[in-house]
Amino acid sequence: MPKVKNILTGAHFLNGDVACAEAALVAGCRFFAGYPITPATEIAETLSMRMPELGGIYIQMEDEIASLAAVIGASYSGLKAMTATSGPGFSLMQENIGLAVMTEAPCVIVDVMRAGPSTGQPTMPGQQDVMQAKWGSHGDYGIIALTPSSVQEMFDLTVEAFNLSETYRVPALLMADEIVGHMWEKVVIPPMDKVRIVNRKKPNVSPEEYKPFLPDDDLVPPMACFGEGYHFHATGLTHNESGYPRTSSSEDQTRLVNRLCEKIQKNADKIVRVEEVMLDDADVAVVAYGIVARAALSAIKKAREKGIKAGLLRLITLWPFPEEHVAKVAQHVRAIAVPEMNCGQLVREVERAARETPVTFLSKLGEEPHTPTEILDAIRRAA
Amino acid sequence: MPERIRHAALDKETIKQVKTEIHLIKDECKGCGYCIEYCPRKVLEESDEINARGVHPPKVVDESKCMNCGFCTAVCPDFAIFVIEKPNEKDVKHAKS
Amino acid sequence: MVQEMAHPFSKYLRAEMMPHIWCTGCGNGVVLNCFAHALDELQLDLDKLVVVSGIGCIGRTAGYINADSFHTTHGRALAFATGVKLANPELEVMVISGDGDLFAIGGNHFIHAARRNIGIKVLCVNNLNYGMTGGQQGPTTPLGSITTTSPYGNIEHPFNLVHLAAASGATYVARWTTLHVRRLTQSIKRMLQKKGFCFIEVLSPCPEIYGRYNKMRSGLEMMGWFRKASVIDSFSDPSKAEITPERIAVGEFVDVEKLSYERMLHEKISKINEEAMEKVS
Amino acid sequence: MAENKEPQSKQEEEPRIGVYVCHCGLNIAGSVDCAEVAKFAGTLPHVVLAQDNRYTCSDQGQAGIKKDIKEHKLNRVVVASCSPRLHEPTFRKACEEAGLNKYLFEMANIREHCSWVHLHDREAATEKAKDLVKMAVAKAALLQPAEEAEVPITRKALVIGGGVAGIQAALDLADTGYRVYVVEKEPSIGGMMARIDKTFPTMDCSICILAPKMSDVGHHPNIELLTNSEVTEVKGYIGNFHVKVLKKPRYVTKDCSACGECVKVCPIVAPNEFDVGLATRHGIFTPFAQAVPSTYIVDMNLCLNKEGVIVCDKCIKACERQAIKFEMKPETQEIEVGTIIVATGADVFDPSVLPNYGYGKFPNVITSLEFERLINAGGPSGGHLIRLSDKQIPKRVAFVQCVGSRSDKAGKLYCSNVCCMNTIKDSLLIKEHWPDTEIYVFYVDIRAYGKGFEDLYKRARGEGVVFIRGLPAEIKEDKKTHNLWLIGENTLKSEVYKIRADMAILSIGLEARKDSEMIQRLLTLSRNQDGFFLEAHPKLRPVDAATGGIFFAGCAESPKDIKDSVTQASAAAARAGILMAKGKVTVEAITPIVFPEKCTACGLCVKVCPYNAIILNKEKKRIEIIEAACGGCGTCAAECAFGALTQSHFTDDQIIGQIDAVTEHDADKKIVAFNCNWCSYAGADFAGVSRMQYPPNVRIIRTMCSGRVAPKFIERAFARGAATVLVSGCHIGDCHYINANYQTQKRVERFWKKMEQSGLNKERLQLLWCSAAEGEKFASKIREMKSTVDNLKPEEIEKAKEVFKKALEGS
Repeated sequence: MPKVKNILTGAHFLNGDVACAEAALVAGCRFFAGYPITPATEIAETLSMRMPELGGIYIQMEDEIASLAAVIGASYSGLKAMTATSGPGFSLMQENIGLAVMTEAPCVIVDVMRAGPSTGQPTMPGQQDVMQAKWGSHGDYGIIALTPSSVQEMFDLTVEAFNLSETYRVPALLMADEIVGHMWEKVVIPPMDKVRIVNRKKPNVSPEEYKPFLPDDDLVPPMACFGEGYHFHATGLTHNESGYPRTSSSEDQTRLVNRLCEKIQKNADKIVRVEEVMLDDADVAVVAYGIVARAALSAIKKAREKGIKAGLLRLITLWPFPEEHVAKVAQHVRAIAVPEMNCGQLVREVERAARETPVTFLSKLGEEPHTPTEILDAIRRAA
Repeated sequence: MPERIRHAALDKETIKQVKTEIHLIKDECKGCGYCIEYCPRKVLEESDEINARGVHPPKVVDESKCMNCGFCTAVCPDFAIFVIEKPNEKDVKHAKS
Repeated sequence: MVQEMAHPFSKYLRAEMMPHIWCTGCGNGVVLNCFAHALDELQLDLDKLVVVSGIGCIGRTAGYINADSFHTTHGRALAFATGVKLANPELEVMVISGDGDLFAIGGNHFIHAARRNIGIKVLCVNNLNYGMTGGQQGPTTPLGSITTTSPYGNIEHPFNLVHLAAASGATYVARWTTLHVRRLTQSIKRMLQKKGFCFIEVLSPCPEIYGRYNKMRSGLEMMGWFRKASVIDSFSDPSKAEITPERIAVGEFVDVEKLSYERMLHEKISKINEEAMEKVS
Repeated sequence: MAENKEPQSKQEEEPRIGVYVCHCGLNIAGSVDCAEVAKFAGTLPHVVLAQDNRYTCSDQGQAGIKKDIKEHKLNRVVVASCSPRLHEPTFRKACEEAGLNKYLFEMANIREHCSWVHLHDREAATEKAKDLVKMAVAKAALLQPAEEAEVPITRKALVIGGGVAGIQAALDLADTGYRVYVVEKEPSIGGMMARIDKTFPTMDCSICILAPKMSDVGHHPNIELLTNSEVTEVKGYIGNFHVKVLKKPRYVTKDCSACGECVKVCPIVAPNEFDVGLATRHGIFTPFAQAVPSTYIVDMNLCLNKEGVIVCDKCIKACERQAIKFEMKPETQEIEVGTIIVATGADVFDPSVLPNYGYGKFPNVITSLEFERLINAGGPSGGHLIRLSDKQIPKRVAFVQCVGSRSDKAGKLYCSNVCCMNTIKDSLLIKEHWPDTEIYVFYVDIRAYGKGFEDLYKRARGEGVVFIRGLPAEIKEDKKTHNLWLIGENTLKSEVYKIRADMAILSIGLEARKDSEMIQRLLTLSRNQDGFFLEAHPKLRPVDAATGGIFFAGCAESPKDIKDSVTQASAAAARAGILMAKGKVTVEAITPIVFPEKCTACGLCVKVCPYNAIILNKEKKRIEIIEAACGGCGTCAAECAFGALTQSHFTDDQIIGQIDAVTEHDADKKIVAFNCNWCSYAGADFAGVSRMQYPPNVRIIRTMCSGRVAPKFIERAFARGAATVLVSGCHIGDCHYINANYQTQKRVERFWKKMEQSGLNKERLQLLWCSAAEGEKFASKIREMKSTVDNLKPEEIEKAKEVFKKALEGS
């Protein structure tokens, strides 16, 4: 097993994609499969250079479908694995996101969001994939999606994504946007021993007794890997706890699909993370995420200067959606403003959670994210 | 060689003849008929009985004709037939005593 | 006739998954049998074997073999297997899938896996149509064949799989039919002893679906066609090995040695890793 | 490349012909009045000298001719004697020595074609002889001198058959330094000798002396051994044979180490042919321990694996070197050789056709060949002579001689040559192992003619072997004991004997191989009525075939013992060596002559040429001949409608000259026959050699190939009132000129149509395919045509004259 001394630590001036790549290495990722796409390409480029230095594997596949398939394969071979892409590639990955969900393969998918639909504006930012992140693949399932607002977070949340993915045997998505991806900032990387790293649960029963999809109380089954002598089967078909296809039993279908959703829902409190800024006395709350949250932050400060009690609920976890947090805020604010770089996606979840509390939406498409002034105006109108 | 053969071989009796045991797992048979068709010695034929799957499994017509080539074992899609070579009588006696 | 004895190959199968789902006369069972036979003759370490399959009738094979196995999404077996093999080169990764899975939806993955010469062993069971979905025209359906989606006769030229594999860079390419069980078994053994990307096409009867639409209503009839038309033409030019009703060229077409992708990759990795370690210390 | 032979300027000088009528002792003189014929010859145009002598071919005879050429300034010579196939070379040589171009010599065949076939009608025979001489003289007057082209000889030889004869011939040639291909039908070379226990008279162990020679063949750098193979096609001519050999698959590659592991697992058991079925072998096997090559072979008739489907792979698994390859296919190898040695051997007689000896019914009646395997230490009984009924060693053994030999009823007329000595040897072998065995030999005559043979015979008598003259009429069996009773007449004591024996050994004869006919057709050879190949001359060319470049060795030519086979093999090798050492052979100057002014470049000749030796030069609008490629059949000349082509030494004028000579008198009683040199002329010769009698009406004109016979010749014959015409050639497929006789067939059929249309009786033109061995066929055709002649009405003759009168114009 190659030694990992040459992990990056200390303070560095990095761009978001590079930070993400370095974080993956810190988190123990030793397999990357991807396909070049703006604005995520630097992640691949960085890992193509860094992976071998740590004894890890970088492979450029023929497309994004193959990339995720390979990642799942590597994961089943026992490695922490990831891929990185942007909207068009993310769309192609939906098929195998479903497979990863169904076969409960830990893996991390980074989507550095650009402007869509279709090829759209490859070099322009966007937040248009956040719903696809949850609903993109067919069927019902729970999934984890995190979204960074800074290069530092790009680093931290990448590590976090691996930990969650390993914990819950589910694909963890890092929904960054082009600006965060390409932005250069100072990143402080703690020494290895200070970084919390989680590895998947291994079975503690004999191969004879082992049932690959028999969950523990946390609803997550321990995971054996290929070559360990367990002779287990995994399939994209609905299967029983032994992993064997059950294509016509509604009982198995119900049990399996419910568990796939519940292992995320029931553990939501352990998964969800948000940042609350000046919300205690706020009359108006801004709910934002990603790069937009940073404009929102200066907006609420400006609002306070103008005497409007505004606060910010910054979503770090997109999925499972931080329902309670939004509801709690909604209870004691008069209005909620939701700026997104799309035509209104997460705002629907906010509205649902906010119940009676009115929610205004600020759309912004194209090169520039919302300016603080634009958000301030929204706060003013809401107040 | 051109000349016709008129006398039986002297070692006819002594030469070792293959003896086999044909095992049929009748209920596994789906009745494709491959074992019957491709048996080079025509040892098998379709039986009249109907198995758990509602097909006629093969039956052994003449085990003595079997050469233990094992093709039926190899070609059966359902792992429903296999052949093993019988230990010749001497060994059997030896085992008893 | 005795019955109690267990079938000599039962240890290679998952008892709880038997009987398999395949129709009477379907060749998939024959291929499974040959594969078990090959494993038996090689005494391969089943702990190190991973069987990956895609979608389709033969896709179920992964579930029947008593080793680690994975049943991927349609067409992706090779991409998945690529991850498996690179992440753990010690594993013997076997992809057993159908013509539609590997060459229609999965065609791109096939040519690239072959091009990289990654040490995956592909056994393609070609039944000339999409069996599981009820017999639609596919990438290997012969010209003029009737299928549920070519009711007036197929006008698409089929792939010549051995030519495609050879051209894409496979280090071992063979074609047999389910009638050639002995040669197929030997071929599988050969494939399992090689290092790079290997490909075997097995022409397999689909009497219930393809056969029914094309005047070969029983497995025996389809096997009869194989018997009539098969010509063993080993190491002949694979480009001339098209499958026609009159002639099915079978045999080994390619058997060459090339450094496998995983070998080159891991040699590079350990070299770079070493250098990186020195830099640090 | 295309140096075209322009017609030589006609010799200015007047022809001065000398005619010599040979008595050939009484062979000719016996039924032909040679003096009369000579006298008649003297009256013929251009003849300046005519005489008869006893043996023209003798030295004095030849000396005489040479002398006359000088003294009488002869510029043409005609000898009326035997077949040109026999002595033309002799006389041509004589002419050359006298400074006369050999193409100015002509022969009249008054022996094979006249005296011998009309033994009892001196007058008619003499008349016919006169005609034949007249024809020869007519042709001679028109003969032109010619130079022969030289053809290179490929310095490689083909030996067909890998018995001791083939082995010896191959080794001799290979040691001389020539490349040799040995083609053997069986999986191993060795032939009959490999199966025999001891050889007479020296009692050596047969395989012990043969095996080293076998492996020499296997290892010789100059020998390519093709076993399990057959010759399927032979094209070309002396020095330049193109041969196709079918290599049947062994299903085992050269990687075989002969370890025998495959045999242990093969479930198939079958009688071993090598031991005449007295021992078994497996489906994969090697015929015998010393086999060369040692590579094993799969018997596909018995193997469970059929039609490319391997059902049983036991041998494949057992073979460490992975030498067993069921996908092996038959291959055809093409080889170029200059000479061919036919050493195909013989079959043994099958005595089961003789019910009175009970072979096949009675277990204790065996053949001498089965005896060889039984007495052989390596054989099925480990060298113990045992009764097949009870595996006991017999106390009384009987040998029955001439089984299948020297009898018209039971087998063959000829003596098989080896059986007597073989039996004597066998009897001694028995005495050697079991001295007090009683041995009886029933014989017709004991033929112990060879070196050391008589001593061996004496020894046998000395050892107490009882020789009884008179073959048993029948052998009876005691059903219980399976003992035998031999009943017959002792012709010395003229008393009936009834002798009990525990075992009877039938001393079976040798006969021509059943597949000889195939070889005969491939190489255009001749066979005698016993089916053995016919040598070019029984005395002077005993190992040559009539076809140039082909030689015989061993029993293919006649039954022989090992010594004679080896001797003949070395002789054949030497003969082939002479040709190859020379490196070239002159081909007869019988290639086409072109008259460019007449050529319309229609290209018909190009189409019919079997050798593609004619090229159409489109620019020059004329044809060009490639002499070296030309086989000399003359079918191009026959095809040309414009007289732009003729064949030298067989020119239109010469042949017409012969026709006119025949038809000068009593044309209405005559059969004008055109016979090809190789089959039908030889067939007529053979009729003569066999003294088959037929009507004297026929006059044979020799062409090289029936393809030379142009329609205008037939027209000319009829126009001059000939009663009937016979066109005769090799059998279709046997043509010495690949397929020229297809043209013959086409032309004759067209001619028949013409006759029908003009209301002529097409019976008057006959087409006969007749091989060199079918003398009787030729004779009976002549008898048949005779009756046509007899029933012909004068007006029919007239009508034909009228129809074809145009044919008389010109020349």
